[in-house]
Amino acid sequence: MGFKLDLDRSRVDHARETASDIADRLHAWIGSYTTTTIERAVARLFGIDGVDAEGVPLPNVLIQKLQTADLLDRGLAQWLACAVVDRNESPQTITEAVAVGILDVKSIAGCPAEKWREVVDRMAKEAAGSIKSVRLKREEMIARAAPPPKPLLYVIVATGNVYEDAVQARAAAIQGADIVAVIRHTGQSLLDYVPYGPTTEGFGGTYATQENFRLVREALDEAGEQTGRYIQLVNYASGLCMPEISVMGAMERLDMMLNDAMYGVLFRDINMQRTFIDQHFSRMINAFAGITINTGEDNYLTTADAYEKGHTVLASQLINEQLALRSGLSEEQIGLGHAFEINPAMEDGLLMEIAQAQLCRELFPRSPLKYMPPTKHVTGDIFKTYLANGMFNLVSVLTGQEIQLLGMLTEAIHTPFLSDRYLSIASGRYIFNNARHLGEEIFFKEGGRIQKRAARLLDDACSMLQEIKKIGLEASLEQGMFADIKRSRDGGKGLEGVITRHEQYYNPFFPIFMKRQVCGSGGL
Amino acid sequence: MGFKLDLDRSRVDHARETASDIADRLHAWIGSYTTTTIERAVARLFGIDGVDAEGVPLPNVLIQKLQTADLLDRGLAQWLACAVVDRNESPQTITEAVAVGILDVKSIAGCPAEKWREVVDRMAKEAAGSIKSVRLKREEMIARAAPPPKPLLYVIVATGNVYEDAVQARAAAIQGADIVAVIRHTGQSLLDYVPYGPTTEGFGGTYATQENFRLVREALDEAGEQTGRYIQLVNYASGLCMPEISVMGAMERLDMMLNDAMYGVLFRDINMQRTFIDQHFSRMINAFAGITINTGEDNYLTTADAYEKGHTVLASQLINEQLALRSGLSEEQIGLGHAFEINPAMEDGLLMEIAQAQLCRELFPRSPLKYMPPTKHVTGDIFKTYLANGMFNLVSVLTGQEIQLLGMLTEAIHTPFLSDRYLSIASGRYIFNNARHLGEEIFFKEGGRIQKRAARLLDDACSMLQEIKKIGLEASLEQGMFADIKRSRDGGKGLEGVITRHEQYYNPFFPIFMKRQVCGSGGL
Amino acid sequence: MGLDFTEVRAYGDTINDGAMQLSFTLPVPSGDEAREAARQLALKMGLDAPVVTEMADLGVDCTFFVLYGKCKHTVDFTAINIPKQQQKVMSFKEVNALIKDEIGRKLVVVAACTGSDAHTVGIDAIVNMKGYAGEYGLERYPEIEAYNLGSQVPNAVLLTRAVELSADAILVSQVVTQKNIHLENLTELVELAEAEGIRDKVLLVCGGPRISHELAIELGFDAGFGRGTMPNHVASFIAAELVRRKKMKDR
Amino acid sequence: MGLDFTEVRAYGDTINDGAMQLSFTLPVPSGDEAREAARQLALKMGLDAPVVTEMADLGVDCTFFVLYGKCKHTVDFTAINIPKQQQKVMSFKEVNALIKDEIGRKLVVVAACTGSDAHTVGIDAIVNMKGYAGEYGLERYPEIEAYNLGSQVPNAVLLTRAVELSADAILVSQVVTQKNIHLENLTELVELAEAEGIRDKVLLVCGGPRISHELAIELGFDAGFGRGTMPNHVASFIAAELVRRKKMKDR
Ligand code: B12
Ligand code: B12
Ligand SMILES: Cc1ncc(COP(=O)(O)O)c(C=O)c1O
Ligand SMILES: Cc1ncc(COP(=O)(O)O)c(C=O)c1O
Repeated sequence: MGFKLDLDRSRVDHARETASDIADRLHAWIGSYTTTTIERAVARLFGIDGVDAEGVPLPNVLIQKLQTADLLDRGLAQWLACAVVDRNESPQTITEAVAVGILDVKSIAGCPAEKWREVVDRMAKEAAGSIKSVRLKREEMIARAAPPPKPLLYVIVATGNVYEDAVQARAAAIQGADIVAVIRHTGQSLLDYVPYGPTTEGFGGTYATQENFRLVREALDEAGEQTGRYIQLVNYASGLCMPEISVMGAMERLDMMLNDAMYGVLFRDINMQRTFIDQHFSRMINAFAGITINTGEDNYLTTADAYEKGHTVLASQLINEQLALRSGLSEEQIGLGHAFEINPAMEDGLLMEIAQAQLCRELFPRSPLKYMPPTKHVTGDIFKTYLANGMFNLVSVLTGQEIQLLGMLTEAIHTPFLSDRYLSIASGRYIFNNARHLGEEIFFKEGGRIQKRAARLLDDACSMLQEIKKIGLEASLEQGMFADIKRSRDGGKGLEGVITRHEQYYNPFFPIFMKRQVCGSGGL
Repeated sequence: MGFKLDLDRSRVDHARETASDIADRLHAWIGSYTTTTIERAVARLFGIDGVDAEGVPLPNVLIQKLQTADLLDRGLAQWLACAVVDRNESPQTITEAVAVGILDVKSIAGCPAEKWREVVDRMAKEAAGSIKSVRLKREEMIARAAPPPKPLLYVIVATGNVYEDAVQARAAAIQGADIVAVIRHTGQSLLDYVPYGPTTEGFGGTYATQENFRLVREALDEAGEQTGRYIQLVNYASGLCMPEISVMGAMERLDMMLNDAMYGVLFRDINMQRTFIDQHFSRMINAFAGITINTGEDNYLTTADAYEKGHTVLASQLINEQLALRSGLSEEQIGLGHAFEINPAMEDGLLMEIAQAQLCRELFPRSPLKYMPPTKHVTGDIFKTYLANGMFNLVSVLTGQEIQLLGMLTEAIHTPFLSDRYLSIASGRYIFNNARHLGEEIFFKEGGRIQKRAARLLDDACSMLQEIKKIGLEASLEQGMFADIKRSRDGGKGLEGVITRHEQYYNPFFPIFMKRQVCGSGGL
Repeated sequence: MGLDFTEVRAYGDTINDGAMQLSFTLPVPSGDEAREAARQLALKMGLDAPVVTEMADLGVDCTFFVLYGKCKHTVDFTAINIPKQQQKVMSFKEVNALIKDEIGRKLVVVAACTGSDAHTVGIDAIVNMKGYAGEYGLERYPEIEAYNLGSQVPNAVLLTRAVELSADAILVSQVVTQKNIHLENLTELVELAEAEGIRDKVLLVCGGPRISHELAIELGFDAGFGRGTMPNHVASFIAAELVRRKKMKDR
Repeated sequence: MGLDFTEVRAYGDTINDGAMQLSFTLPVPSGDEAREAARQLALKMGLDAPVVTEMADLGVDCTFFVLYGKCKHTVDFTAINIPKQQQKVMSFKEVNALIKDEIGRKLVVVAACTGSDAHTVGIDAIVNMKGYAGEYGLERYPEIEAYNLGSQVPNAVLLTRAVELSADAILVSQVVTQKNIHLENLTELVELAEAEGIRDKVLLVCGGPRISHELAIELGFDAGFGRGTMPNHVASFIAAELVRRKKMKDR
């Protein structure tokens, strides 16, 4: 994938530095806070799982109790270590005791710092070790499997019933999908807990639960065996439980997570402070687990106009990248999102799509870019939609995209049928093969429509970043600079879960996850 | 449409000269013959029409009688003039007398050469005049209409029932088609006469009759009025009656004719001598009438393998061009055919299609190239076929084709439904608009896959033409050099209709049609 | 083309041929038997001469089919009549004029995308200043005071706000229709409104890509709007309807 | 996924949901009434909850629809059984060996694309040297003497040639199926063969994209071959069948 847009590289560097400043400004404060879901994630890392009599997840029960007891500002780790020392029981047993009420969290005797630190770090090492072994397992399996040609074929299943998801996921894999995502139940991102066990009822998608992860993982490994490939599994580390879902994914060998720094704020009206604090730890977990993240810039274009707001995608990608790097993710793990959403009725619209896609490629040469299909302007005319998806596939192979979320001919109608997915995979296989080396063959006219559009997008992104740097990312969200959506600093859901850290706050996983060097196969 | 293939122009000139020699060699002999259908065409030009009691077309009745009376070798014109002088009746009345048997063709008294020549030339001038007026009518209408963007959208109707054809043709025009062809009844090309009157029964298509031409012309003019455009009407001057159908088309203001120098030989097993002689006069008529012809090289690729035999298309196009020029057609009237028929399962097949299409464009910069859709490899999977047709449309606008025969999603299933045509037009409009200036924006890598393929095709075409020049076009057909089909010089249908000219043979239309200068709007 | 509108048939190649295209999946392994099963299913649906033109193995003992056939069934087109929005569409200017003259005070409109639905693009297109396809949104109407509560608003919350603001009309958007969640959501709103005794104090209007006026009426709304609705369509209805009701009261 | 093969339903999103896609044109002007007509037609076909997802005006008072719905009908998959080519497919070598050993003379095969059908690609793929997708054609078989009469051959001419050459098998290709012209053509051939009393002296084999073995048997042929047939499939059948018949005679 050569450089074809004749971009002013100094503009590119400048844009990146500006994004870096924006990220630094954010990191100046998020470090002083923790959140309920971060501590619940720590609980899960320590092996605390299951639900109480009312079906409330034990991590929630425990953290809730600690929060009401005003003990949470030091972090779960310290208290838990002391409890382990004190009662010499496992975190799980201790939590169950708390849940049934035979143990009052306040009753735990404190213990000397060097003692609990030593216990915590040992427990944390073990936890990290088991996640590492999952990562190694993935790497082995990939090494054994046939390397898939790029772009990778990514499809979603969304029946609402995990057992049916498993069947449809297997079908997709057998048909040639490289990546399968299980879309979540429509409302889950607003739940401040993660549901438990296998689920069979969901709207628009299926609940993200650890057991559901396991069931679909199993189905895909089976299909992988059968076809001599490795099929990647995707879910959503987003909403009010970003870090917890990352932990579950790390344990069940998910390969990708939708894990955007701002999606929840913009599209789920989740409080921005909560989200910024959560995304940092959530991404650290993904980084350590060798999971590739996907960002959600595509959503800007489904909400605002794709031609007018193309530059907002670039600005957001640069910010997402800088924040991701600060959580220890390697460039190869940062699947920046963008989309093919320009109104198909636009004259030369295809040229504009090529410009945008090529520009993303040239700005982020090492990122496994995630390219999203036309959705907003497609209609119930399934034939036209099928064709538009084909054009999308062509632009993808022409511009060297990596993760191709295949468009569905029924996008405007329903969540994908078994056959819709089959047809989308057939389209991807046909176009990618039939135009395999088109990208190597074609150059763009100097100063032509495509190059001009790309230069323009870059300029606008630079100005936007400048503005954001001036006012700060939070203010830019308040002003609706992304997706035309305005969010207030203290509004939205989940602010009550944000807790100011005590100066003795300790989370053993920060050092462990951040120390780690970029994991080679991160990009898969 | 710049030159992008970096072709060796001397090879191109050389190829053209070789084709020119091949055409000359053919013209060395076809001038010594006439055929029954040529003389019937002359009869029609003189206004002889209608059928006898048994429904046999009067032109056939008359020419048949003259042939059995051994009078045909001097051509109809001379006899008819004498008859007109002798009986002082119109050609039609005279023919009717012959038909009912009250007039014996032998009974016509001869008359002095200067006399009949004077009568013939006057009658011929009138005939030519009325054709010219039809041409002028077309030019006026086009001048008044909105100029359509290229590529032009060309669809076929083929219900078998002319009244239904008319409705569907109007529908297509309203939906945006620029050109409508009425496919002929499957067997018509083998009939040695042209059916008469409106017809409602046909397989695979509708009979080409003058009344059917009129009815569909009317429908399209109506639709043109309604939409402020001029809709072109197409039929087939091919088979055993090439010149007669050209005459009918000239009279009823058809705008295009499928009119290939070899199609009948290869795909209808019509005798080659008959075809070569017929095509010359047939094309003269089209030239004079300002009709654009379409050639049928696409058919080679539906029969033989499109990748292996791509060069045969070029060789044939060059020959078709030279023969067409010798009938007075301007380059703008010669719609050379080619097709998008490479197996879609081929890796980089799309690049090969681009190479072939671009090469045709660069070899024939002034020809209104006619680009045919994928047909052979499409299946009953209408979604995949719809997509393949979209790729075909993209390559067309990318390479600057002019006449786009839109592919049907049901190509592998049935002759087009009303809705199939609608969907194909929608695809063409979407792609052509969405990628309008892609051709201007894109260049091909020097010495890359596309340029290499084009150079290779040109070389192979040159060698093939060399070979044909050596052995002659007839021998090349005997050896199956086109479409893998072998035809013998004296085999096939219609040889009995070939007559050696008497040295006094005279056809007043040769000088009239050939004198005429290239008609400006020929290309439409 | 002789056409009998009391017996309308599908039309493919020749009038009244009944030609139709189907595609579907059957949970049976691909093969001749599967093709025959598809054919039989088509026959049961009333298709003559069904032909499977494509059969694809979906890999989990499921098979996808594309099928063509000729449908025997006919429809009596003359017997169809549909409840339609009677209100003729007015322009931005006309609507404001009407409100000013006939009602003499600003109309209060509260809008939201309810339940777990987060698809705001549609309702925003109707309500926000910017509007849709060049047509100003309700917020831009001088005679309308519009409140857009955004997405994922519980029905209860929506009603409370409506009461607080003593709204003249409530606008609800429902885009997600899986498992008919939109019907549940919309029905719940009507029931709550009745329970709280405010149903007839306010106009209930819903919209979304799968909403039709017909459906809205069935569900107990005053009007429904589907794909491609423009802000002034809705404004016209609200203004005219409220004027009508006012006049009736005044008598 | 609990599956009852005696009551198989279409499968879209969730098992047994009956989901299906239709597209068709109705000769009525586009509009709400047209949409309703499409819906009613779908209901008559046994589709629950039909939704028109696309309605396009075709310009001549005709309207095109894309529609989704849930089919009530079911198929008893357990009750289906299809007459199948019993003959197992042999290779080029095996076929020639069989003929040599069991019959001891070259088999004569006459092939043609009959009637007005000019689609020779299919029959050529079976008969010509070159063959199809890498499989040699019958002309290449040392133990088969194949005559390809080409296209547009009248049935009578084909039979006369077959008699002259005392053919063991006649191969007919029919690709054009409009107005069932292929059925007429094929039936005519069988009738002529019977009239001339040679029906049981020769194997009648037909093929084409719309031909199935089942259909061929119905029409009175000995075998039929559809899309994707390979030369050796046909050769296998001819050789094996003639051997079988020879053995029966010899008893
Ligand atoms: C954009 C979009 C999104 C965006 C929404 C961004 C935003 N801020 O709104 C994002 C990416 C966030 C999103 C998320 C999801 N989406 Co979504 N999304 C779409 C998409 C592509 C376009 C919708 C759209 O904006 N249309 C444009 C607007 C202008 O049209 P409209 O909504 O029809 O509105 C017009 C009329 O209907 C009418 N109207 C609408 N509302 C109202 C109200 C009133 C009072 C009136 C008078 C008129 C009116 O006027 C409007 C202007 O004319 C559709 C697919 C499609 N092409 O339709 C899927 C689609 C609606 N989404 C779908 C799903 C399932 C989801 C998810 C649940 C998926 C998941 N599990 O993650 C999530 C969760 C969202 C949630 N909780 O509801 C499905 C719904 C399936 C179904 N029928 O149930 C669709 C159909 C895609 C699919 N095939 O799966 N989505
Ligand atoms: C190539 C082609 C042509 C070429 C034919 C060139 C030639 N020398 O054969 C040309 C351009 C000349 C042509 C012309 C016409 N064609 Co045509 N043509 C096709 C096309 C695109 C491909 C057919 C093909 O070659 N398939 C590839 C071969 C290998 O597959 P096959 O034929 O199925 O054969 C395989 C099997 O069926 C089997 N088989 C076939 N025959 C036999 C026989 C035996 C004994 C056995 C054992 C097996 C066997 O084995 C083969 C190998 O596996 C089809 C559309 C399509 N994609 O199918 C239209 C199509 C068949 N043509 C069609 C029509 C209508 C015509 C015309 C009548 C149109 C017109 N009015 O001008 C003309 C007239 C031809 C005529 N008189 O018959 C229609 C038929 C519609 C219908 N169902 O009735 C089609 C479907 C296109 C369409 N949608 O309109 N055509
Ligand atoms: C980046 C990102 N995160 C999350 C989601 C969906 O998550 P939720 O389950 O919150 O709808 C999406 C879907 O569009 C997304 O793009
Ligand atoms: C050049 C040319 N002539 C004629 C025809 C068809 O004519 P006929 O009516 O002889 O099938 C075709 C159709 O493929 C063609 O390409």
